Amino acid sequence: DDAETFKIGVIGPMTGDNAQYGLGVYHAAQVAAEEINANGGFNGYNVEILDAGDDQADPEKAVNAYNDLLDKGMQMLCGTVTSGSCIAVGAEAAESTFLFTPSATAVDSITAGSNEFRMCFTDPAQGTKSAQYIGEHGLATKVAVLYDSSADYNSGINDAFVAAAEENGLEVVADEAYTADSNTDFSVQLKKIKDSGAELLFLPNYYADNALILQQAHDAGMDDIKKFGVDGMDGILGVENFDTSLAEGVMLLTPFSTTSEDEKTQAFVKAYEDANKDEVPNQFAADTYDVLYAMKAAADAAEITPDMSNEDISAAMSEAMLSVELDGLTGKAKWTEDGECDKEPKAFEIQDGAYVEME
Amino acid sequence: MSMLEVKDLQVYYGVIQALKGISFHVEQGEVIALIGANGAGKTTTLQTLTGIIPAKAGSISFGGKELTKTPAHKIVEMGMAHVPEGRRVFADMSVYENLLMGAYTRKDRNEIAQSLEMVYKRFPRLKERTGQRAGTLSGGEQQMLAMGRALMSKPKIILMDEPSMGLSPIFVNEIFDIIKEVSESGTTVLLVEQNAKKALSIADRAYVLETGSITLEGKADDLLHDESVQKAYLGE
Amino acid sequence: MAMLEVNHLAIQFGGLRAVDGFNVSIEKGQLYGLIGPNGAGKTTIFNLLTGVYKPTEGIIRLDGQDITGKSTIEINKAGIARTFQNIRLFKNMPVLDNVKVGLHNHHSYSTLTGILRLPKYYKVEKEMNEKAMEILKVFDLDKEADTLAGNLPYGKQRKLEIARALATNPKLLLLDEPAAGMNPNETQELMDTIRFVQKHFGMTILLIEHDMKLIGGICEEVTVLNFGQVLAQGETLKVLKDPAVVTAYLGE
Amino acid sequence: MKKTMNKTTKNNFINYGIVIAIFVIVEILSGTGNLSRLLTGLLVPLCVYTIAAISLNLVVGFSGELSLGHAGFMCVGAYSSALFSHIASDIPQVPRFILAILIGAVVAAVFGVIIGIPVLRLRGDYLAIVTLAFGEIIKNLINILYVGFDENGLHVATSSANLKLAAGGKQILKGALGISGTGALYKDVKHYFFPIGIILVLLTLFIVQNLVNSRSGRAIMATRDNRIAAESVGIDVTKFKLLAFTISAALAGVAGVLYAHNLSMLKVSGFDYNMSILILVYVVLGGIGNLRGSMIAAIILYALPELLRGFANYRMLIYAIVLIVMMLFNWAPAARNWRARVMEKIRGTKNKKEAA
Amino acid sequence: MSFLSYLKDGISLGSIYAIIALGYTMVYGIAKMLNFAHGDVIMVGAYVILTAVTRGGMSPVLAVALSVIFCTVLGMVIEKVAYSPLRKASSNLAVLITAIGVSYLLQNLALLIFGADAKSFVTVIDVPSVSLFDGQLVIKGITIVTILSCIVIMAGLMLFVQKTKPGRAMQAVSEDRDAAQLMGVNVNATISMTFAIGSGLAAIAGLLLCQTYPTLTPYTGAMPGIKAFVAAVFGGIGSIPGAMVGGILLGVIEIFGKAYISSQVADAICFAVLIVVLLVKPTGLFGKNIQEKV
Ligand SMILES: Nc1ncnc2c1ncn2[C@@H]1O[C@H](COP(=O)(O)OP(=O)(O)OP(=O)(O)O)[C@@H](O)[C@H]1O
Ligand SMILES: Nc1ncnc2c1ncn2[C@@H]1O[C@H](COP(=O)(O)OP(=O)(O)OP(=O)(O)O)[C@@H](O)[C@H]1O
Ligand SMILES: [Mg+2]
Ligand SMILES: [Mg+2]
Repeated sequence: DDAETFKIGVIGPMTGDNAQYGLGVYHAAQVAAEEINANGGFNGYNVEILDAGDDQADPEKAVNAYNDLLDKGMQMLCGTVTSGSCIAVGAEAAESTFLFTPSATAVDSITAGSNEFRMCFTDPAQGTKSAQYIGEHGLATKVAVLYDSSADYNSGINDAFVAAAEENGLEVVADEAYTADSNTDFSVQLKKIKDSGAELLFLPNYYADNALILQQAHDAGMDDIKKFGVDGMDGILGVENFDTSLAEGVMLLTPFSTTSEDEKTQAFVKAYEDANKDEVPNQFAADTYDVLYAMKAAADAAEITPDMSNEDISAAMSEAMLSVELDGLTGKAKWTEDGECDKEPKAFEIQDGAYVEME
Repeated sequence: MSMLEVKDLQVYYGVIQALKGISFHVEQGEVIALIGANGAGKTTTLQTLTGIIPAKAGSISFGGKELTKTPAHKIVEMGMAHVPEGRRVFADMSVYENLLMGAYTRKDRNEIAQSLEMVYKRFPRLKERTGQRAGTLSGGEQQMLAMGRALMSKPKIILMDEPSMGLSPIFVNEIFDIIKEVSESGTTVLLVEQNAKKALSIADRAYVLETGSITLEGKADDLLHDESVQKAYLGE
Repeated sequence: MAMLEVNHLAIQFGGLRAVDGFNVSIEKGQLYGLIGPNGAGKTTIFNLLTGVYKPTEGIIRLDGQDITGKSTIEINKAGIARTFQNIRLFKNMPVLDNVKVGLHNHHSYSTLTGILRLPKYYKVEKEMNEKAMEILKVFDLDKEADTLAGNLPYGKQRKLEIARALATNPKLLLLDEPAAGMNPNETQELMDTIRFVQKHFGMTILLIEHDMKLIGGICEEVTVLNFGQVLAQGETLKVLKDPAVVTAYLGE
Repeated sequence: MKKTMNKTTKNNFINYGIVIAIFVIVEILSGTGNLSRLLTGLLVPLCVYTIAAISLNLVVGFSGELSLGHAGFMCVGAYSSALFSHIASDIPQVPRFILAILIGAVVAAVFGVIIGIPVLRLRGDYLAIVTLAFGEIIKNLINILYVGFDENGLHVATSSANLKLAAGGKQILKGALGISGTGALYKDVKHYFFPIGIILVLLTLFIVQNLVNSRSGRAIMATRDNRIAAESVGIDVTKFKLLAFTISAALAGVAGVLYAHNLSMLKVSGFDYNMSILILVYVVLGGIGNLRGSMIAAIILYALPELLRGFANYRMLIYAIVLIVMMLFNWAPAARNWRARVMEKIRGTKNKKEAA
Repeated sequence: MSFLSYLKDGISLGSIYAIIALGYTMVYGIAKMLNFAHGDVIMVGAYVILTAVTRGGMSPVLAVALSVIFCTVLGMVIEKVAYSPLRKASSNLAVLITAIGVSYLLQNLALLIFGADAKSFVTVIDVPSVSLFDGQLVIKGITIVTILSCIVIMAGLMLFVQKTKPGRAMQAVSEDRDAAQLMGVNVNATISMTFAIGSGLAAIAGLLLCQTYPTLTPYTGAMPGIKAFVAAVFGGIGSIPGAMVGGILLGVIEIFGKAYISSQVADAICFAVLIVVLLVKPTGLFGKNIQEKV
């Protein structure tokens, strides 16, 4: 019944090049919602995940999806998945509909209103933190980057990483790019990187591209160069038929790993796999799961009810968010006034086909 | 039984009726002339016979077989060749290749070679230009090629759409001689011509087509001397 | 001074000398015939005269002006218009508009005037319509003004080509086999029309034709071409009796 | 003859009428609260794509050249105007927006000329591939462009690090991250984007229809139908192809301006060959050279996937099937004949009734 | 040495474009249509192999054969249902748009069936690498296989088109369908056969593409399809050797652009070279520059 349930929308790429990320979010939202409903819902009311709002990672379609979801009674938004879309939708949702993105990393994604929150790290934060980590742990001094310059996520992290390199004692000896239109052949970039004498290769890309890069780096005889990824690297072990030995020794800063011993994680991974034909959840899914629980915490605290208007829900939730403390799959998190999530990334290294947490 | 028997043939272009139920027949070995003014439907008639345009109603029987339901390429195999209006040579192929295409439905290499010799003998200009791209031939040369190409299939009946168009006077005479020769060698001819006088003088019988209907038919000789025909089509 | 003066015109296609040392001189207001066997090079001469091909050798003068090697557009502006052996109409445009395209360079207003529909637009368009209809009437095409050119029967398409060429207000009109595909009656009509155009517009006309009735009927002089070279030249009736012309071209 | 004049003029006015009628209906629906959020949100994009489709039709339908780079011109118009809006943020909103439109149109037109001069020498599919290439080049180059400004003026660089903005400087264009917040610069104007869009559609129709029915338009169509014949009557083929190409580019630029200002996020990756193809689909489905068809097809095909959102995962599949079926229905000779016959019948029975 | 190494990389990438372009140009040359769905048939072919090997446990050879058959039939069905009704449409853009519809259809079907997640491709062809100059230049086995396949296919297609009767029928159909019909050519069958061959080649291209770059999503074929289209035009569309040369050159230019100019603008460089070449030679490298007879 309409008055008895909260309706939550998910917006992200469900078709098109980036569909795997959007679908990860959508499926995780469903898994989380089911669990939450079994455990008292939001402030005692069930939540319902509306049909996925497909935006094909295009801001224009994202706004359309947003409007459509509002027509379908959406009261809160879990999304959008990608940054560009989130900026566009964020402008529409500002001070009207509560927006909580699991994965839009660009800084501007949630700056339009005080009712917009984020679960993941920002691009600059990831880039800067990666540089810090590499510098502090003395992993390398000569570093190279290979990133997708046509995508906001990748180039945003790259920009921040390069900017923070020097103060962390790193020298960027090669800053190589590729684009979505030529993302199969990396031989030239890898050769240049190899010739540059880099000791570490920073890969701020999503795992689908990284899987190919790792393969070609191996073919090019670059096994001795360390590889370092960010949260987008997570999921690489779940790529069907992927030869995980290629990822051996790859390090990544990410808040989540499917192989973590943690009970909550294991339960989530199992629930997700059961619901989705054994597909392994990626970090988008984990962030989404946490988003739903953070929303639950805020909803419980704000004591919102489904008959409230979007504006009222939004205002109450936004205020309650500031006091939420979540111990989620992706770590312990708190939120600042500007909607940013305050949590620590964990560093993992892939050993024997599994994530091992590092110092 | 007639070699070719057309009954009540109707053809449309969209909603425009181009043939309004025409009937005619062609006997084995005859030369039949089909004459009529611009836009009367002569080309349409020939194109419907060889299956380029579908018939809306009516029947075409050729050697006892119904053509309106036969796919176009089968019709050629059955022994009907067509020299189309506007020549339609394969512009990018050489003269030689064009002629070979004419023999597409035939298998025996020796016989094909013989036919080629025969065509070259009838059209020495083609032999001279055997390697030239057909698209660069002059208008008249292309007309010869179109005719030669149709003969290469060794047809039982050959449909010719204005074969004398664009030919020099000396060659017009020659082409009618060739048509006579073709006919004498046993091939039936259905001839569409603006040069009605010449056409009627070599034809056995003729039909006059006017805006999609046959208005007159008879022995070619009679038509040649028919006053209305003379006035309308012979310019006398 | 002659309207058209051609000296030593030649063109080579690979090994073939399609036109070789062609000379002709046509007076203003003359109706001149160009005949010759198939592949003799008649159409090629038209292509050379109109700048479609660039001559390998030779000079072309129109009304005293040297137009050798100029582009088709410039040559049309200088005063030569033509029709094509294989008809080239603007098939998807109405008959009237085909003629109005011919009027393009003589009744002019700017693109902006057209878009903004300034008064000049209406004035010039009205002139163009009147002029175009006048020309169409000459060819008895005025009733078909709204028909798409591509839907006309063959014979009328040929006439429309002439009308369009005439609309460019040329000094010299080139007609490539205007009577092809017409029956004797239609040809007779066409002859009258051509003669009318010559008289009424004071037009100089050079035409290619294989129909000797037409050539003999309306051309004052002819040139016979054979293998790219001039075989005979002069008064029509005389030339047509020339034994060389009879054996090479006319027959019997 | 009088009749033809009246017929085209009547047709043109029907087109204006349709646009105005749509506007009025939409206003009534939204005024009475009968317009869903989704549809409301679609209004401005629909104007954008209608303008794009009409302008592309000028090239594809009337000039007869296949262009696969139309999105490139929209992109140029969008970025140039968005940059302007950010830089000139102290000009009052209304004149600023008018200027933005003009700038988008002019910059796109300049690109149209630059690209058109070499490209229009090519024919057919070669021209198509080169326009596609230009669209992709524009996309690739803007993707690495960083623009910002501070008290020292405008800074342009190919990486964020090289931009070297002084403290307090504002970064406007951030490479792949694009330009955000353009819409927010027009708080007062934003609500009127739909009526503005409608006015721009009318303007586009006005320009294209009047052009097509003028001396230059006839020259453009003549070069399409037969290049050699057009030259033979003294038409400068290159000039008129370029004219059509440039006007089309300028109008695409206008569409881009509207696009850029309506969304709060401008990303170059949206302006790829897929978008160009999408617009081409509108033009072809609506009937090549048929402006009304372009408008209607743009509206139907743009709205279709959005309205199919209820089908969740199957919507793009359904969209694909509908597209194929509509193409067959609209273009297959068999289907056309069938439709003509049905129309004839309907008319026939009507006439009979009237007679009776 | 790095020049040689880049050249090798370029040829390796280019040979993939070439093998796709061969199928593209074949269909274009005969059916006179840009088959925008060609890239997606490649994707389908790759999924068939992957599924047959991983799910069906088939041997690689059998899987490839299955994929070729599947794509051949698919190509013929697409042609019959979506393209042939438009054969006599008044504009050839109509069928282009339908092809785009088919492309969307195949992509979204694959998305529904196989999911969006990228899958790593299995090794089907295992040929050892060749090492030159004391191991300074290593040429991968799959590259050699691809180039050899390219050459074989190119030669085979040329022989087929020029020397066989169906080949001549194809040429005739490509020039003038009605006239070809008057010669007794079965136009429908000929075009259908063209699509069969083109799509069969797409299956092989899918195999080689996914062997060289072992990742597969429903959109894997789209971009290589476009690039191959560019390559085919580059070489002179409709020309079989042109497709091969155009493909390899495109690969080499792309790699050299990345290597010697900038990897950020490699796409722009690639397209810019294409434009320059076409401006100098408006019908592509091998395209016949036929002047229309007036
Ligand atoms: N493709 C077409 N679409 C519409 N109408 C057509 C088409 N082809 C021919 N017509 C019309 O059909 C009628 C008959 O045309 P057809 O070509 O058969 O005439 P014809 O007797 O061969 O004339 P001609 O002597 O000029 O060659 C004409 O009115 C013509 O305008
Ligand atoms: N572009 C070209 N390339 C090669 N040869 C050509 C070209 N154009 C014409 N020719 C050749 O030049 C010769 C003259 O051709 P042209 O078209 O001028 O003949 P024509 O006198 O008009 O003949 P017809 O009366 O048959 O039309 C022909 O042999 C033709 O094959
Ligand atoms: Mg005819
Ligand atoms: Mg000629």
